[in-house]
Amino acid sequence: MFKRLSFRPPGETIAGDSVPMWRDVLRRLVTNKLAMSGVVFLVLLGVMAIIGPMISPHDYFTNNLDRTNEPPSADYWFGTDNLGRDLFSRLWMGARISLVVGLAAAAIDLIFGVIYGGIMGYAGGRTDEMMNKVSEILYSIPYLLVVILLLVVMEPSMWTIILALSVTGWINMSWIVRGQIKQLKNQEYVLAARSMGASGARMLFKHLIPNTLGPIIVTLTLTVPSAIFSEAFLSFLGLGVQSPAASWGTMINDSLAGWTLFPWQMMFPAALLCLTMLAFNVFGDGLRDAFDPKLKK
Amino acid sequence: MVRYWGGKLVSVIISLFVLATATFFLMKAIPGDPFTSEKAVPPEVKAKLMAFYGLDKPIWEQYLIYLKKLIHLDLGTSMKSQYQTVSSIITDSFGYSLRLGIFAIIVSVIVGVGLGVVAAMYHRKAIDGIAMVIAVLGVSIPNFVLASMTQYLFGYKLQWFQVAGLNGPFDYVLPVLALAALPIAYIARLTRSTMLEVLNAEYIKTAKAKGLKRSVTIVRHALRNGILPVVTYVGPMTANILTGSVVVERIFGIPGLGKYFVDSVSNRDYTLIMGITLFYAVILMLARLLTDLLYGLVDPRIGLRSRKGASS
Amino acid sequence: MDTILRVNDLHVSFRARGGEVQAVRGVNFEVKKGEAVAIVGESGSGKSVTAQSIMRLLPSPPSFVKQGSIEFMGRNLVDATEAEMEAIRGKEIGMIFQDPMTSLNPTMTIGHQITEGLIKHQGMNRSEARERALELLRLVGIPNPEARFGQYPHNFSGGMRQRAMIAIALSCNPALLIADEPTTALDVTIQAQIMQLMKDLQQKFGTSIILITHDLGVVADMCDKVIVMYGGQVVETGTKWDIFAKPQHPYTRGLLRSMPRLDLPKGEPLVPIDGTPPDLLAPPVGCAFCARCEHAMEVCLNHDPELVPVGENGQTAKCWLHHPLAKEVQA
Amino acid sequence: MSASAVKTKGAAFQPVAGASGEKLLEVRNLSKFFPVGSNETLKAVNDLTLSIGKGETLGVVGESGCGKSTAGRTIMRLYEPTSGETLFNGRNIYKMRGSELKTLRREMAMVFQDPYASLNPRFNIMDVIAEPLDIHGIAGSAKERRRKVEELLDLVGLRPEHAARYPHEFSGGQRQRVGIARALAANPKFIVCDEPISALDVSIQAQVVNLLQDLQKRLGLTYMFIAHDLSMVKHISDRVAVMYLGKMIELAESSELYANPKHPYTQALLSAIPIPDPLIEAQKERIVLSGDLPSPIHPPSGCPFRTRCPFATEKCAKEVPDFREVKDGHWAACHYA
Amino acid sequence: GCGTKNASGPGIFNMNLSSDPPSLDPALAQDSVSFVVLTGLYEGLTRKDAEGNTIPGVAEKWDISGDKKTYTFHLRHDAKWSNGDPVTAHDFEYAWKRVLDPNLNPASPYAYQLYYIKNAQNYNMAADNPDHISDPNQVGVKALDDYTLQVELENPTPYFLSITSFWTLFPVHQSAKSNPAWASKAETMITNGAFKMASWKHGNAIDLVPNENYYAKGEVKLKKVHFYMVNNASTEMMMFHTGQLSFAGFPTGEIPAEQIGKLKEINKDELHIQPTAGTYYYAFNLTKQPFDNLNIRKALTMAIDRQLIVDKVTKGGQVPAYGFVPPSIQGDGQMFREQYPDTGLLSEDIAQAKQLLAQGLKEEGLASFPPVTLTINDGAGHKQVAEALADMWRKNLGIEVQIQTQEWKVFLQNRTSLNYDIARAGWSADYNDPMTFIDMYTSTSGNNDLGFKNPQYDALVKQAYASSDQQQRMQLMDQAEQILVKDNMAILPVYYYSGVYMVQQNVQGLEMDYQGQIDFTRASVQ
Ligand SMILES: Nc1ncnc2c1ncn2[C@@H]1O[C@H](COP(=O)(O)OP(=O)(O)OP(=O)(O)O)[C@@H](O)[C@H]1O
Ligand SMILES: Nc1ncnc2c1ncn2[C@@H]1O[C@H](COP(=O)(O)OP(=O)(O)OP(=O)(O)O)[C@@H](O)[C@H]1O
Ligand SMILES: [Mg+2]
Ligand SMILES: [Mg+2]
Repeated sequence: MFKRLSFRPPGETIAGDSVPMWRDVLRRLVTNKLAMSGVVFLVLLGVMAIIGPMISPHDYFTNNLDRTNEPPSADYWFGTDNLGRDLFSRLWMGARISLVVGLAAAAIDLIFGVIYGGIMGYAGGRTDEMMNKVSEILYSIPYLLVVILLLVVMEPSMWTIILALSVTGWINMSWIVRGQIKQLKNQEYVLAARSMGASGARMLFKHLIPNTLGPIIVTLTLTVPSAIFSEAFLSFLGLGVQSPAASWGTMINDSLAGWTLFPWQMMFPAALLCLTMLAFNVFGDGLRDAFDPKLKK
Repeated sequence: MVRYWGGKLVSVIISLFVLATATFFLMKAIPGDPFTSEKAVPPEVKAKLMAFYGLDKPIWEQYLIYLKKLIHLDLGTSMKSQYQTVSSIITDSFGYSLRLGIFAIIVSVIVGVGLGVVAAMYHRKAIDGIAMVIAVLGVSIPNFVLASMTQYLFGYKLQWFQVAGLNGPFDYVLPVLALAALPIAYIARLTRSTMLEVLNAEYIKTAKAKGLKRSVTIVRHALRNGILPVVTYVGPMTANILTGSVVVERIFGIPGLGKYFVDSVSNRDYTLIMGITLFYAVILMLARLLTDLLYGLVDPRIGLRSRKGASS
Repeated sequence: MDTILRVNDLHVSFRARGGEVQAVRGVNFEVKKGEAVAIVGESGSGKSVTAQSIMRLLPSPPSFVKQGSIEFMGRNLVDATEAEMEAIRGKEIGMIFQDPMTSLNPTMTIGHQITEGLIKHQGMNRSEARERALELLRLVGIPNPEARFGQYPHNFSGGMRQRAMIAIALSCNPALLIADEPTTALDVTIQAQIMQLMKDLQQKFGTSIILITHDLGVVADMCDKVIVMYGGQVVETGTKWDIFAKPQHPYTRGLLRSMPRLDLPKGEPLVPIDGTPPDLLAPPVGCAFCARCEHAMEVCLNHDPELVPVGENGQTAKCWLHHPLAKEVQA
Repeated sequence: MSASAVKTKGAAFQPVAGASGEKLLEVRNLSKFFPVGSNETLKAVNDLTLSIGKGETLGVVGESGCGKSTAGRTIMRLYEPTSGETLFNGRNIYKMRGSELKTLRREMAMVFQDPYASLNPRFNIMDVIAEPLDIHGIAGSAKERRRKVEELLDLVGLRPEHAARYPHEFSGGQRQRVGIARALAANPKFIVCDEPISALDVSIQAQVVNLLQDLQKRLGLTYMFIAHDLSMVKHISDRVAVMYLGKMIELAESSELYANPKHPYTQALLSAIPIPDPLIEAQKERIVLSGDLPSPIHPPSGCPFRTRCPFATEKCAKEVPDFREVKDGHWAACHYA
Repeated sequence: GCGTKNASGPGIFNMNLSSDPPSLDPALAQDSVSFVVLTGLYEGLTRKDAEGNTIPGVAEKWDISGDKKTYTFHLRHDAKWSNGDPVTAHDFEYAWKRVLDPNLNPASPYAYQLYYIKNAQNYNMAADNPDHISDPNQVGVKALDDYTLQVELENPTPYFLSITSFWTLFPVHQSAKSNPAWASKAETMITNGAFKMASWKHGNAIDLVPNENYYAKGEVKLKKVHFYMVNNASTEMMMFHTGQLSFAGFPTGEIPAEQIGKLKEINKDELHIQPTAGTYYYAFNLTKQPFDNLNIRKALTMAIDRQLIVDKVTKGGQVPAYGFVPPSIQGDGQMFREQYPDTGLLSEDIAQAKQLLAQGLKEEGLASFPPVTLTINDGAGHKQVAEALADMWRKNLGIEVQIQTQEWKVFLQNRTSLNYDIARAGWSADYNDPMTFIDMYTSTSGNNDLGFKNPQYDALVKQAYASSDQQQRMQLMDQAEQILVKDNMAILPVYYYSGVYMVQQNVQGLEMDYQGQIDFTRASVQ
């Protein structure tokens, strides 16, 4: 028993499995029940947006003027609107538009905001100052003015709305990326790469942007709902998508005048809109937590 | 100091100039004019109207005239509401938006910070959960839905409040609620997360080690630091509330500036569009400035100078 | 000398995602009046957790005291109420933290931070507290205290902040001062100033001190007794003379050998302690140091040794090597 | 009179050579100023002149903020200097462009202070260590790359299995070894070690220092070893440079410097270090400096140390002391040394 | 309400205007919001009764010359301005010439309502126009003395009398000469109507109180009229339901179509539906394929079910339209539509429509119906009608029509410049005569947004202008309408407008005229 050990007990062990950073993030995300319920909801929503209009016996545009403003029934699952159109299929068509608007805004945010912010942050100095000034001026234009002007000049359609939302939508993203990159630029691993002679592109794309991905993704998950929100808001002002297409916003807006009589016309799109917001928000929160190294372990 | 404010002023002026120019030409690019109507105005009348408002001149000349007036702080008269100057429209109507906005800001800061602090103090307990549910709901319900529903419920069904208008102090309740819902939610979440961080900070331990009460520690030590990100958010929020109350104003029949803004574009009331745009831009800039100042007040580490680079 | 603090078999754990982090696993020691006790040990060995348990400053949840008692002047602090603790903190026990940069509230003036405790514990009014605070600032060697009173921490250099922290900790003449790595974040020349200050003050007021550090040099300079911690446990205690002259635990010995010494001629290679400290989520069944110990024995793998007396001056060590049987085998 | 207005005779100064007599690196009148605020400058490194011989270790010590890292980074050309030059093998590195610069990047490497921040958290260890190989196209194939990385891991005492793991899974000491492996990957001749051990535990520090020394012997490396732990610097260095407020104030063979410090600052610094031996501590006369390090934005006139120097005279306020050879191979910047 | 200042109560009439009146200067006003307020503030030479008949106003009687070109108005001697000044013929002369004044700034957009008066149009023209008459004395309006106003017309205009109650022809106090901005503030407004303005909070509220100098002040029973400016239909409805409003809906507000069905059940005593003199129709762009083809136009016009649209979509008591002139327009002694029903102009027949479509496509050499766009503006309800229409075409003719909503002014610009395929249109009467509709589509009319050019049509209109024989005029206009609708199908009539509004049961004596203009001056609230 009191004999010298003939072997060295395993000393340098490394706890846990080997996991890349993103798997670690994913793992933390998956264990977050709230965030996952958000994800599940969004997936379901996506699926319904695709198949929803097909499983309903009615299409989304045919009027049935004999059966207007009907409450939900076996025939019309979610009731009908003031032209006797099937709310069920309209709802999922609306989901398509709302989701496309949200995702497209996010995509533009991603491409434009990240690149602009990346250049600002990486270049620094005069370039940064000038570009930042430009974005500040853009930011001080009342967003509503831009949107209204654009929608007036161009035909109001989903694409116009997307364009209008992206005129100033990317600025916030660019500031976030800029701030992140400015911070990261002085991180020792970036300096290390420089000391090894890494090119600017390598530093930007291998070191800086991948490490900004967390905040970028989190911002994106918030861009999507805020774009959907803005679209609904524009619909309220009568600047929404074109008939007979409908987004949730236009559906809510159309129902507002009579919602006390036909509450289902407002409830379904409003509830879906709220739930989608909710889902994106909890998902975004979950992602933020998952990315936050401080909450590790 | 003088240098700092001088620089700020110059940059504000440049921004306003760029903005005025951009808006001017954008606005002129949209089809229609203030005098288009369903029943066509006879060409001779229209020509006279255009001449009266100087719209018959080449666009560059119009632009220069506008700039010249602008330098003298003259925003012109409205083309739709005859004999009303743009500045009087703005001052009249902005009063409503401002009062509403200020209440909404106060409410959202107090309620938001309160919810956030409570949630942080009772982290992972039921209260935390409830506060966060409120917060998440706040960012999930479009404000026009919220406004319509509260109007219906409290104004129409229960008749606790007047359906529309801003006459008595009670009339503010519903619109303020609709305006403040989102900021409350946002501030609550922001406060909660920073408070959680701050409550783990070393100086909170120091305060506790002095034997201070938990409540004193939180109010005196944690809150001021935990509120910093809220301060950063208050600037843009102020601007958003003051410039983005269109929907709420419309639903509650409040004669605020937001309503004029939307209408001015559809009326092609050029002078009013320009006036409101510039006014809003100034508000946005003031809001940024306010953030800077507040920040300096709340955080003694931030001198004005060092804020210069750190925008956003 | 009377004992003012006695820590008995203290176990403190944290609930964490992967299970329970057993940060402190049975710590025993006592502090006598006017004595300076050092707790040394490497990062993560449970020094701060022990110190903060005494002050009951650990957030709960996730932390909890699993077992043991902390007797301070006759009271068991483990089950004192929050109100009782508030009366003790700052008044009877003062504390200084490691990082002077983050331990002061950045949005509150230094003066305010010092007077707060005075107003609370000494019942002073504002102006009395101010007078006392100025006196304290002078005492800790801050020049021009009137001007400094209204300044914020960011106007202070690191050394000055740590002085201000000391002023706060000593403001109510506590019986015990806990200093958790008070100089680690400071430069050597500043460290010398602060250590000097603490020594002077200790002599002046007869305060007992618990000094937490991982710098054995600092210990040699100013402490009477040394407690060596490893993996959440006390592995050796003794007077500083004993610990430095004849360390009885392989870890203490390793620590002393792995440090280059200014006073010795250069050229001798350092002897590192290979390996890494144990994972406190799943601490080893046997001796915590076993995996890095050059003298590891079979018994060490599965049986945790007791802290046993090993010398005449009350020196104790927690190692199987002091088992009578082991001596024979080793020899 | 500001400090910079007083011209030192640094330009004429010929630094002593290293032990082997062959200079690898010569730094001449190197300055690096940072603009701060609207129109002020922070003189982080001010007129630094030194040389390092092949296979030598030059220790650089000084208090926090005195410009050690800036000096190291400027010598690595991570910062463009404000003035002065650094000759590597006789060529000025700040004039290098294109492929010449790229070659230089292979020959010089750096080990950083913070083992947590110096490894990209998104790279696995394989990618971290192989980064210099990738940048310089050293490893021809994936297999070759893998082999090289495993070799390097072995060199720093890690196991090949570790290559697939991520930095956050390692302890501080292990990470620092990964950092060293990366620095070694492109076979450099010269390595700047910027406080490679100060973030590590005492018991771990020795592992890393031993590794560095061992590698130096095996690979014939030259080190610039930056630290504020004077005991460790003494242990590892052939010569030691002491910096204060952006300036070099003393430079000597390490045994000479520790036995015979000439500059009052060095003396104070040495006396401030607590020795882990109660006997020595009990007998020691300690020079406790009063006051704090002055701001590098507004350094004192004349001798930068005069505000804290127990022996300061009027002359010290007026004249910047020359950095002069006070003894064979022992240089100091003090009027009274 | 929680004890607010403008609580409803006896004698207080609360109404919603939806927006601030752009101008309360009779010369400059041009929208229904301003008109409502002006009706309370001013009184013209004549007024209208509920049936749309002209009754005396400031003029107690009038003589019309044999050639029907000279009108002499005799003004009452007790008519006074709100400041006590007497209302004289000179005030009318001043006001009308002011409207026509080429130098009035800004110019009066409704000046053409006075073009029936001799030389009025020429005087109104800009000075650089060769036809311009610069002498205001040549304009055919003249105060013979303080209480006699003589008006000479260009043509015998049988409906001129009905125009004298129009807002543009209200008198204006001569103090306007010295203060161009007089009509923008309550303090400077001197008016002659039943009410005067007590306060005007721009964008927020207007308060009217009885004018103590009004000659018929005994007939005015209201103590106060309060106008809200809430631009939201459901808010307006709730305000009505909670008693905050005495009146809601048309013409300044809107009763949401969705709610009408329900209101008919539960608020049948408050709900009123009244036909108004206007037509809702679609304009075909006659200059553009495929709508340059008559058969295609016919097919589209015939393939919709108008009754279904008014019953199920608009729901506001609208009447299916098969012609252009609405039923509430007077003809010769009887309603124009009674004499010349619209049933003969077009009929709905899906089978025939299909046939016509096929034929039309063949004529145009088209294999299938080309993609066309139905352009509407973004106002309320248009979308639903358009969608219903498109759906009917899809079902009945198998053709796809895209609907495009445009912002109002963009829409107008596009329609005027014939940049559309089919566009929504609506027209309401300026005066009570079919001519207000018929002369819109002469080839020189500024409102002709169809590209419709028909010499025969122009000739008929010209003839009707010159004629003083009502029976002949009606015949001519009937012929013209037949050319426009029956022969050419240049427009696609959908329905005749109606006004839907709600009045609290405690309100009596509120009148709405054939145009849908509301007159509250003789109303009372219990
Ligand atoms: N809030 C906490 N939650 C979970 N684990 C904790 C927490 N605080 C401390 N620990 C764990 O407790 C153990 C002991 O930590 P402690 O801070 O006492 O170490 P230390 O000896 O003070 O080290 P150092 O020299 O780095 O200050 C560590 O393993 C640490 O990870
Ligand atoms: N990028 C920079 N911009 C502005 N100032 C800088 C920058 N980098 C360093 N400095 C300043 O230059 C001075 C020297 O810094 P440096 O990091 O070289 O000190 P150091 O001796 O390495 O200190 P430490 O021991 O704390 O690492 C400091 O005052 C620092 O604030
Ligand atoms: Mg600690
Ligand atoms: Mg450094």
